[in-house]
Formats: sequence, C-alpha cells, structure tokens
Amino acid sequence: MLSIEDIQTIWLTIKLASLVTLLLLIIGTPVAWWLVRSRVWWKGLVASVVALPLVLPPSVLGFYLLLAMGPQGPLGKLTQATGLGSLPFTFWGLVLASVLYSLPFMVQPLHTAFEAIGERPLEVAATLRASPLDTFFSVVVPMSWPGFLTAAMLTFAHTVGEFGVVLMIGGNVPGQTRVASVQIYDHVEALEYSQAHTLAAVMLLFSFLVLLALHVWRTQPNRGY
Amino acid sequence: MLSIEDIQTIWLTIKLASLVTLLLLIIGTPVAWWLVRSRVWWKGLVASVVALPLVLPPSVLGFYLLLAMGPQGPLGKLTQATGLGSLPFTFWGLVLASVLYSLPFMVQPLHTAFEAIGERPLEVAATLRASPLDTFFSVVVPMSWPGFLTAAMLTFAHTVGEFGVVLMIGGNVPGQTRVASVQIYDHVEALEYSQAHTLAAVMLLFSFLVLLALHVWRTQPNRGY
Amino acid sequence: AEPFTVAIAANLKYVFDDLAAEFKQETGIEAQSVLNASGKIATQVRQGAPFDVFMSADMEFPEGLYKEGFAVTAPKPYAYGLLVLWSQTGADLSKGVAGLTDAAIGKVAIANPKLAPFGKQALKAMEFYKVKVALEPKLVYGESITQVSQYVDSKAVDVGFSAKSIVVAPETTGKGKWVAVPEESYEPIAQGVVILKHGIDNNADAARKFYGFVQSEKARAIFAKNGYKLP
Amino acid sequence: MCGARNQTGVTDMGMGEIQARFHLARPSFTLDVDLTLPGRGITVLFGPSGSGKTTLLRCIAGLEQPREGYLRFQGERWQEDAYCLPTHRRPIGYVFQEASLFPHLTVLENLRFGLRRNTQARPADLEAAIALLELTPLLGRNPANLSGGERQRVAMARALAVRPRLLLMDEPLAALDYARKQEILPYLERLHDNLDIPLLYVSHAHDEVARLADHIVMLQAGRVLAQGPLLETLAQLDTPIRLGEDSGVVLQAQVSELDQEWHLMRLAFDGGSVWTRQRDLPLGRQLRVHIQARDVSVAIRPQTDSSIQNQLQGVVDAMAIDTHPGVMLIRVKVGASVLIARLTKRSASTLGITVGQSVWLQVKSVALME
Amino acid sequence: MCGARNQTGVTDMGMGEIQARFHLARPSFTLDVDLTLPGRGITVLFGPSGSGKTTLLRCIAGLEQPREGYLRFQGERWQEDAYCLPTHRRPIGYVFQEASLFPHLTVLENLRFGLRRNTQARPADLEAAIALLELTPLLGRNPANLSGGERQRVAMARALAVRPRLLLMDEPLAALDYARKQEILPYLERLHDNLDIPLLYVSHAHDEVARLADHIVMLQAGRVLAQGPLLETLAQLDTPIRLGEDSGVVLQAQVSELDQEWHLMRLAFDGGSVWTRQRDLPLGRQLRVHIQARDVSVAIRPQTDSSIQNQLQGVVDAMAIDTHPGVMLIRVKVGASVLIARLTKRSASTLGITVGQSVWLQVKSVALME
Ligand SMILES: Nc1ncnc2c1ncn2[C@@H]1O[C@H](COP(=O)(O)OP(=O)(O)OP(=O)(O)O)[C@@H](O)[C@H]1O
Ligand SMILES: Nc1ncnc2c1ncn2[C@@H]1O[C@H](COP(=O)(O)OP(=O)(O)OP(=O)(O)O)[C@@H](O)[C@H]1O
Ligand code: MOO
Ligand SMILES: [Mg+2]
Ligand SMILES: [Mg+2]
Repeated sequence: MLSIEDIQTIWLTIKLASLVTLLLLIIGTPVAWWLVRSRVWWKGLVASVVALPLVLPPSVLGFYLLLAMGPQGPLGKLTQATGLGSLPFTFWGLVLASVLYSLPFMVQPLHTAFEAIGERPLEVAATLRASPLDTFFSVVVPMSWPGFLTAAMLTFAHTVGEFGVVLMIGGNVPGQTRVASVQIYDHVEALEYSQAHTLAAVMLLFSFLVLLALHVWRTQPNRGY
Repeated sequence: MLSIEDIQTIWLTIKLASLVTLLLLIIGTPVAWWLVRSRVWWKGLVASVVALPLVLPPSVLGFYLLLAMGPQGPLGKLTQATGLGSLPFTFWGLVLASVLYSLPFMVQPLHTAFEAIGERPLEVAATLRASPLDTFFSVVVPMSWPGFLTAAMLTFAHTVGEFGVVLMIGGNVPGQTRVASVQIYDHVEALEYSQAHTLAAVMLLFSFLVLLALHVWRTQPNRGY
Repeated sequence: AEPFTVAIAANLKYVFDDLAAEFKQETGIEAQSVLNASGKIATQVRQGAPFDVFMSADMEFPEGLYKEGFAVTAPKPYAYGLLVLWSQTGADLSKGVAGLTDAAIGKVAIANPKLAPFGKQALKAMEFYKVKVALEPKLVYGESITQVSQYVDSKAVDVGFSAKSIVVAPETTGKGKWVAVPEESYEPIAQGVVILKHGIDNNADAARKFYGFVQSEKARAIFAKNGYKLP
Repeated sequence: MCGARNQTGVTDMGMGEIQARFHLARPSFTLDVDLTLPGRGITVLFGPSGSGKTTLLRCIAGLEQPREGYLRFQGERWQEDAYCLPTHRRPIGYVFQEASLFPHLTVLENLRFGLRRNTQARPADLEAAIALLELTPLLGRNPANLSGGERQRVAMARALAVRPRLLLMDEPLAALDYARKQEILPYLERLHDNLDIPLLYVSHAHDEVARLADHIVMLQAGRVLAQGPLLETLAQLDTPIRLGEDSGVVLQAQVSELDQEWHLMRLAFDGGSVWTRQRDLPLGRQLRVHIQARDVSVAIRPQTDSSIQNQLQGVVDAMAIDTHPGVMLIRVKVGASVLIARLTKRSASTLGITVGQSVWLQVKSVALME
Repeated sequence: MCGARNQTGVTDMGMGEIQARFHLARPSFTLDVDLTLPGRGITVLFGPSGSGKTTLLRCIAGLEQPREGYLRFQGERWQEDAYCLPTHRRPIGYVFQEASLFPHLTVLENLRFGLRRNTQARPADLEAAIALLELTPLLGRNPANLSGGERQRVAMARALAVRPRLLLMDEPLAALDYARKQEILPYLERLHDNLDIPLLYVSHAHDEVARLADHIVMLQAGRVLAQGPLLETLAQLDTPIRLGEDSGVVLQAQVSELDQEWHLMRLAFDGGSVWTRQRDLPLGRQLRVHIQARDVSVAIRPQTDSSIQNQLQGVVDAMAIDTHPGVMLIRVKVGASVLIARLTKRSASTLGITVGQSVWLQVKSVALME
C-alpha cells in the first residue's frame, strides 16, 4: 500500500501540476495570442525559441537552469536582489523550471486554436462595442475552448510525469520537492518494485480520471460551443 | 569540438526523431480522426489512455516498457514468436518506445485541429463525389495543416530531447541506440562539460533551425491555406 | 561477431577510456562501453541486454545478478570509492564533516542514500561525527554521485559529498577545493565486477581476458591514479 | 451524412421520377414529406424561412439521416429502410445556401475539385460554367478575398462542373444583382431544355419562381402545403400559394411574328397573342411567358387611344378575393388559355363584372417575361 | 481593423452629415470614393456584384485600413490621416453579408452581446427587435441549428439592439421570404422616421431600393457612378441607374380620403391623387408612394369602362429610350410632380406622343406601394 511519504509526494505532484498549468495558462495565453496576431518579422524566432526547451534532455536542461538559478546565475542574482531568495531546491524553483519546460505544450496548441478562429468573430465583436481585451475573453477564449483543454491536458500530464528537470532543480527534498515521479523513480531504483507499481498505478489512475473528466467535459454536446 | 562519436549520435537522433514523427503521423492521424468522428461512448476512455504515457516519469515508463518488451514480457514473447526478434537495446526498440511515449503530442493537436473543421467542408466534398478517404486527404489534411505542424513540431522536439525512456530501452549502445541526448548525458556524467555544452548547443541550433523553418512555412501568406 | 561490450556504472566513464586503451594494447580487443546507473544496468541485464561484463558502482547489484544466474562469476571488488567534501563557493572545509553545521555553510548535497552507495556512506560519516540530525535541513539529494557534482559545479550548494575519483579527474582540477573524508568515519565503497551470461555465451574469450585485466597491475595503476582505493 | 456503406444503388424499373418520403424530427421542427417530383424540368421549393426547404434538399442529397426515409431517383434506389446510398455516390450537384468554398483551395482548385473525381464530367462543362459566370478573372484568387456574389457564382460553377444528373440549388442567386441574374437565369433555363437534368431549386424570389419553375412545391412548417405543375398551380385561384404581388399565370407560347422596325415580336399562345419587346429569338421558337395579374386590367369594351396595345377578349371563369379585402382576382378564359387579372372590388362592382361575362383584357406588352 | 489607439474622436462643428473619402487598393480592385451622405434617412448602396459595396461599408465601420481615408460622422472625426477611431468606439450597428453569429453563444446570448457593452442600449430595444423579427422561439437555440433566414434575422436584431447612431446593413433581407420582408421593411421605415438614425443599406432588390431609399449611391468597379436623393435620381431619365424593370418615381403623399365600403384609400400628392388598397393608416398620414413606369400607361383621351380607375392628366416633359430599343420612357409632369411611364416606341408613334403634349396617365391602383 501507499506509505504516508508516498501520499505526500502525490499531494505535492497535484499541487505542482495544477499550479504550473494555471501559471502557464496565464503566461502562455498572451504569448500564443501575440504569436498569432503580431505582424513583426521576428515572431517566428520567438515561436521557435518557445519550443526549444523540449529538445534538450531534461536533466541537461535542468543543469542549465540550475546554473541560471544558482547564486552566480543571472536569474539567481535577480531573485536574490529582489529578496525572493534562492530558488533551487525549493518548491517555487520547481514551479519555475516546470513552467519553462512545459511552455511549448501550452503555447503550441493555443497558437493553433487561436489561428483557427479567423478575423470575422473579432470584427463582429468590435462592431458590438467589445474592446480588443473584452473580445479576447468573451469571444476568443470560449471559441478556442478545445485548444485550451488540449493545452491544459498536455501541460498537466507532462508536469506530472516530468522528472529529469524536477530532480535536478528540486534536489529531492522530502515534502518540498520530492514529487511522485521522483518517488516512483526512487522506488524502482531501490528495487522496491511493489511500492513503485502501487504509486505508479495510483498516479495513472488519478491522471486517467482527470483526463477523462476533461475529455467528457470537452465533448459534452450541450455546452454550446 | 564535436567528436566523430558525437556526430554519429546526432545522425542517429535525427534518424530516430524523423522516423518517430513519420510513424506517428501515420498512426496518430487515424487515431485522432477516429476520436473526432466516432460516436461510441468509450472513445473518451481511449482519448484519456492515449495521453497517459505522459504522466509516468520517463525512466519508469521505460522500465515498464522494458518489462513488456523483454523476453518474459507479453510484447517480447510476441515479437519473438513472430520472428521479429528481441526489441530492447535495438534501434527499432527505441523507435517503438518513442512512438508510444510521444503519441499524445501527435494525437492531441490533431484532435483539436480536426474538430475545428466542422461538418460543412466534409459535406461539400461528398456532394463533389469525394469518398470519405479522399475527403480526408484532400480536405481535412490541408485544412488542418497548422495542427499537423504543431503536432509534428512537438513530436519531433520531444523525441530529440527524450532520454529517460531511450536510455532504459536502448541501453546506450554506440551507433545503435546512443542518440545525442544520451551522449550529452554521458558527457555530463563524465564531467566533460565542454563537450556536453557543444553537443547541446549543436542540437539546440539544429532544432531551432528546423522549428524556425516549420514556423516560417506555416505562416507564409501565400500558401493558400 | 558482436562487439565486446562492458556495461559500466556512470562514475567509471572517464577511467574506462584509459582502461580500454590499455586493454586494446595488451590484447588487441576493442572494448566498447555502455554507461548507465548501476541499478538500471542490472535491470537491463535481467531483460536480456547484450552486455558481456558489468562493472558496478557497488557490490549488491552484481551480487543479485549472480544469484539469479545472469552473472557467471561471483562479484569481485576491483576498486574502492572514497568520499570527499567538495566546494566551489569558498566554504570553509577545514573542519571536515563536523564543520558543515556552521551557519555560514548553506545547502549540502549528498547522493540519494537509498539508491547510491556513496550517499549511504555519506550518511554514515555524518552519524560518525554526530551531525546527521543537525545537517538534515541543509541536505539536498542527487540521483547519483554525478548529480552531486553538478550541484557543486553549479554552485547551487556550498558543499557536496563527492567521490575522490571525480575531484581528481582532469576535468575538475582547479575547480574549487576538496578535502578527503577520513576513512574511519565510513566504509570505502567496494565496486564489483562480474562476467555476464551473455558474455560467456557470445564473447567468452574477451570477457575472461577483460575480467582478468581489470584486476591486473596495469589496471590497478589506472584506478589508483584516478582516485580509487585499491583492494 | 449517410454512412459510407459499401452497397450500390440497386436499379429498379426506371420511372424517370423522384419519389421522396422523409420523416425527420428535430427538437423544434419536424420534416414530414411525401413527394413525387418530375424527373425533368425545374422544381422550385418555395416556403417561408424555416419551413424546411434546406432540410429537404439535404435529405435528398443524403446529408441528413432521417428516421424514416425513402428515396428513388429515376428508378434507382437511393434510400430505403436501413439502406442509404452515400452522398458521394449520388450523381448530384449541390449549391449550398452559404457558398461553402474550400478555404484552402483557390477558385480554380475549388472548381476542379469535383471534376477530378467524376469520370462523367468533361472539362468543357467547366469552361462553359466559367465563361457564363464570368469567373476568369477570379480563378487564381483565394475564396476569402471574394465578394459575397462572387463566392456564390463560384459555388454554382463548381456544382455545374460535375455534370450532375440532379441539381440541388439552395437560393443560388440570392446574393446576385439584377443584371447578373438576368444573365444566369437563361443559362439555367437552357440547362433544363438541353440537358434534361432535373433541378430542385429553393427560392424566395417571385421572378425566379415564375420564370424558372415547371413544378412548384410549397412547404410550410415541414409539410407540403401544395404542389403541382406551375401552370396549374398558379391558375388555381384558391391555391394557398400566394406569390405576393406576383400572382399570375405562365403560358406556353411561340414567336409568331417579328416587327423589325419597332423591335417588337408577337407571341402566340393557345387562344390569342401578345406583343412584346423583341429578343434575339428565331421565329417559331417556343418559350414561356409569365403574365402577372397586376399587369392585366379589365374592360368591358375595347379601349382605344391608349398605349396598351395588347387586348384579348375572354370570358370570366372565376372570381376570388385576394389577400386584401379591397382587391380581387378574376380568372378569364382566353381561348384554351387562362389569365388572371387583379382589380379593386370597387372597379369590379362599377364595371359589373360577373362569372360568364365577356371582357377585354389589357396586357401591357412590356410586362411580359420571356 | 483600426488599431486600438487610445485617442477619441474629436468633435467638430456638427454638420449632421457623413463625409467619407477612401482610397483602398487591392491586387485586382481599387476602391476610390469621395461621398457626402445625408446624416439622416436611408442611403442605399447599389451596384453589381464585386463593385465594392461591402468594402465601402467596412471602411466606414473601421474594419478596413485604407491607405487614404477621411471620415467624419455628424461632425465627429472617425478617421483622418493616421488617426483612426477603433471600430469598437464607433456607435454603429453592422449587419454582415453573412450572418456571422457567434457559434459559441446561444441566440439570446448573441443578442445580449452588444447590449451588455453599451450603456446607451436599452433592453426594451432588444425586446422590440425580438418581437419584430419573431425570434422568441429561437432564443435558446444554437446558431448552427438555425435556417439561413433565421440566422439573418438574429444578426439584424443583434445590430439593432445596440441602439446605434449609424446602421450599416449588408443585404440584410436577401435570405428572407416575401412575407417576412413585408413585415420587416415597415419596421426599418419606422426606425428611420422615429429614430433619426441614418442607415446605409446594401441591396440588390429593386423593391427594397424603391421603398426604402431616400438617397442612393451607385457603385461600379470601386467608383461612384451616380448618387443623389432617390426622387431626383430616379426621375432623371438619363441616369445611369437602371433599376431594370423597376424604373419609376417615388412621390410624397398623404392619406386624404378613406372608402370604408370598398377598403380603399385616396392618396393625394402635389398635383393629383390615386386610389389604392386601404391600410391601417389614419387620415392625414404622410407616406411615400412608388409608381413604377411599367404600371403607368398613356392615353391621349380619358378612358372609360376599364378597371383602371386612376387617371391623371399631365404634360409630357421628356422622352428617352429605355434599355431596350423597342421601348421608351416618357416623363410627365402632373402638377408639381413628375411621373414616368414606359411604353413601346410603336405605341408612342401610333399615339403621336411628343414633348409638350397633354396626356392621360392610367395608374393601376393595386400597383402602388405604400
Ligand atoms: N441542425 C439543426 N438542428 C436543429 N434544428 C434545425 C437544424 N437545422 C435547421 N433547423 C430548424 O429546422 C427548421 C427548418 O430549417 P431549414 O434550414 O430547412 O429552413 P429553410 O426552409 O431552408 O429556411 P431559410 O429560407 O431561412 O433558409 C428551422 O426551424 C430551423 O430552425
Ligand atoms: N480581402 C480581399 N482581398 C482582395 N480582394 C478582395 C477582398 N475582398 C473583396 N475583394 C475584391 O474586391 C472587390 C469588391 O468586393 P466587395 O466585397 O466590396 O463587393 P460587393 O460590392 O460587396 O459585391 P457583392 O454584391 O458580390 O457582395 C471584389 O472584386 C472582390 O473580389
Ligand atoms: O551507479 Mo552510480 O555510479 O552510483 O550513478
Ligand atoms: Mg434554407
Ligand atoms: Mg458584398
């Protein structure tokens, strides 16, 4: 069965994945919208850079992030100067790293979804007095609902499963940065297979239920979308 | 600078990522289309299962895949019975594992893109004598082009960066399963940071160029899409 | 024929290059290495990995393989790993492990004691100096001894319990300071080697030669030069 | 859409007709029709907005899956019980109510889409459609860059180019201007004369109905209110079909005389003839003339010194109240033909018009339609 | 779309007019107009498909960014040089050529969208629009489940509900049937009588033009061919505006007598009067009558014993050839008013009609439009 420690890691995982998904919704949405609407020539560069974290092996990316977030790193100097303290080996360091690493999973599906809306609904909204910001929330967001769900699903699942970056940045500190993926890994490495299987099964089941709920919600016929 | 071994790993990575992307285009496309068009009640289950590999830590997923593909595993028994031989520690074993692991990156964006097309273009195509298969290739695929690009970008980048599953299933065999991400890991383990940095930089640059090319292609105004 | 393959624990990566060069000179046989964490290698061997010889970072994994019949020789230690304290942030290491409780010293990295023998021995040393409880809040855990080195290297921690083989490696010389952890406070980590069943079946000659070579004087000299204690 | 089951339509004894029976229930609307439509000529589906015209066309195209459906086209079984010939196997051309061009294809690619998939289709048909609908300057364009009328013209050409055996058109001319309609209508008429393709045509425009329809189906709230050949149906004074201001009759006529000096021609019908503006038509050419009730006035004596030159003598056959209580319609037999005139009740009373009375009908020549 | 710059329109000396000057170049089309439109009443934009009607409306709404643009609405600056008031700050109501409902909102939510965002708008306006356009049964529906005409009605109500100060409508009635048009047209007329909202209206339908337009703008290939008040423009025989079969004049008239027995009413205009079907209008009510040239016949003597009861005496003022060489139009002054009649040249010759001659015009009462 699950030990108290295991349950703690699950709780931490849910907290991390939810928080990262939420933060990425907040960060990724304007980025994706900007990528769709902007007419500057260098937006292709930005779009490509956004996807880049994906191509590095997680532990290597983790190492670079650690360099950046460490006391001598640019990010580390910044957080220390602003009184936020040191980020590595803390929960918030994990959050930041996961946000960077999962950014493309949020931005790419939103980009596609926003693009699919086209000009007309925006024009209609403008003739009905909606400001661009208002239009974004009352027209663009509801019309790209499936894109948001896809993005949130990918981000959430990826953050739950992420482990290379998390292990590197988090330092596997119990109750703070030891999330379920790290715990499962530890169990496997320690040849504690039955604990590993149980925890993996619980994570799978939990995630399956989350994904299923999102999916059912998405295809519900009378949602009006 | 890059050693010959490094270059070999880059070549292997490109081969693996391209092959996986190609295979997933072939596998993921009908899966996504089925998810959009099917009216069976259990399709939500399938959609959720497709995304599940994501939530397991890669090396743990690799562990389970290894158990399944090993001589005692169900998949291993099957491949051995059918004369395909043993998959773990071979290039094709890597391909299979990466395909399973990256499936959601292909299926989810395609799902969203297919959904956005709606009924009308399919109806129009039918009145113009296009069979459902024909319609799929002549209408659905070109109309969901941005979705395909997103899916291919995420899949390609993710396969390039993947490492936990690859190391477990592939076993780091030079020329066969030692891809660039594993090689970077090796360099880091050996504290050969400068080699690791160089290889990582080359991979980043290469991926950046691939992503940039895809992006430019996607937003090219006169492609007619 | 299949290439002769030696699966090596991650910490052996750069020693192995020297070993393989010497082995080639002696026997003319090319030894190719496959690097991974010891535990993962053990798992892969159980699933039919085409490895001929296994040089582990401990004795337990080869022991297990031998008992289950995946290895054909009883594990033999070829070298002992030694613990050091390593810092690149200018932390004061002069008071050794006991001095780590000093408030001026921040985070301390050790390898995960559950997984890595180096981590287990690091805890033992802390217990010896009776600072384990006091240090607990400062500890961060690396997946392996290499990750501990990365923590030190990135200066994200002040001090790490690393291996002597790492701090004497050419790649790290001149980076920060290190002090050895006195050997009375822990057990140097025995690293065992076994010939695998796949080796006997496919590359018996090379495997036996390599197995012998690892224990030869030439090999011992290479291990010694690279910061290992000899059996 | 009809499932893509792999059966093909079993051919029956050909009957040249379209037999359609559908029952399709929606939350707030039920289509329930049982129709036999002629296998040639133009059938106009007429009815108020929301009466089910589009839904009926979609059923015939196989785009809706009605709970009960039976459809036979010229003896071929298209739908019956569980069997349903998939849309892409039906030899139809469909113009949707909204142009529905493929956004990812240029105009030319849109036009070629169906052509490529149909061995029956000939490139010459497409060229003809392009010429007729003046699409040449638009061929390389993107559908998003077309005006509303341009889009609709492309959609029409696309449907015509597949050389269908049944044309289904949902208000294809609604977005077109008068002049363009005048160019396209004759083409549709010719299509129907030469090719023998039955055309089901949804329209609200009375001039289109009057001019094109051989057969008319009036829908209301998903049911057929009335149907029949246009000539009969329009001549029935008590028909529930009210073409608003455009009540009238359609007569089969023939060009019987040309007056080159005054650019006029005489059209003879069974029982009389009328003069109208000359068109580029040969002597002897058969055509239909539409005489609207509003253009016919009634006198009890021949009138002189008036610009109205077409006077026809006939006998009042029936009288009926029109949609407005101050106005009435009277039906007059002129030889074998029937005309309808509209006049105020006061005029009818003043003139003392009764059934059986002999009257003179004045038809303004210029009000005739060719 | 206009950039969302944060300036507001600077108010000028109010002039009650719309001054619009746009130059917009596209690969195969250039809009180049300089217009002054009246600040009240209905202006119909008329012109063939692709002539730039939609593009002009879009420029006025601020949805296009023309290279050169100048737009002043009732003295407010909407566009000038680099300045451009963003669309959402313009007090307009826009009905797009395609209904363009929000697919993610129900009908009611679509209707409320603009209402919620406009402090000027009052829920009562929305209720009135819902009642007029008979949308009550549709309120909970999804736009995808509406018929073409239903969609268009919802789009109209949505634009009306924001209580705009300028209404822009791009063929709003094209998908509607005759009966429904007859219900909506009077509402638009009333809107214009009571609310003083200028309405720019794109239409191909001649009855709509004739009935609604105070002012008409004729576009061709992106340029203004002709423009002016409807009455003047239609009475100019040499105008390039050819309303096809619907040439005619519009007269300002007044209900001057009611005949309850025969359900008729007399409409007096400056110079004469005509009888027409009674409507629910009080004595003294001002209204416009449209008299089409095709409904007017000419005689050189008063006619008797005919159902045509409206005879007006006048003097031939001008004569011109119509679109067809066999037909001509003559303009007749009846008191201070002017009427147009269409007749064949042969009739004109037979009757010996010349300018200055006194003639009797016969107008079929039922052909008048209210
Ligand atoms: N997908 C749908 N789901 C539910 N109801 C629908 C759907 N499509 C149409 N309806 C309803 O069915 C009725 C008939 O629609 P249909 O489109 O056939 O009308 P129509 O006669 O073509 O009207 P119009 O002239 O306005 O195009 C309407 O009341 C409409 O609201
Ligand atoms: N986005 C665009 N890009 C390029 N050309 C366009 C674009 N939109 C319209 N056009 C062209 O500009 C011309 C005018 O178009 P517009 O839509 O204003 O015509 P319209 O008068 O409204 O015609 P209709 O009655 O058919 O709707 C047309 O020739 C059209 O092809
Ligand atoms: O097997 Mo290791 O060298 O402790 O990572
Ligand atoms: Mg319809
Ligand atoms: Mg238009």
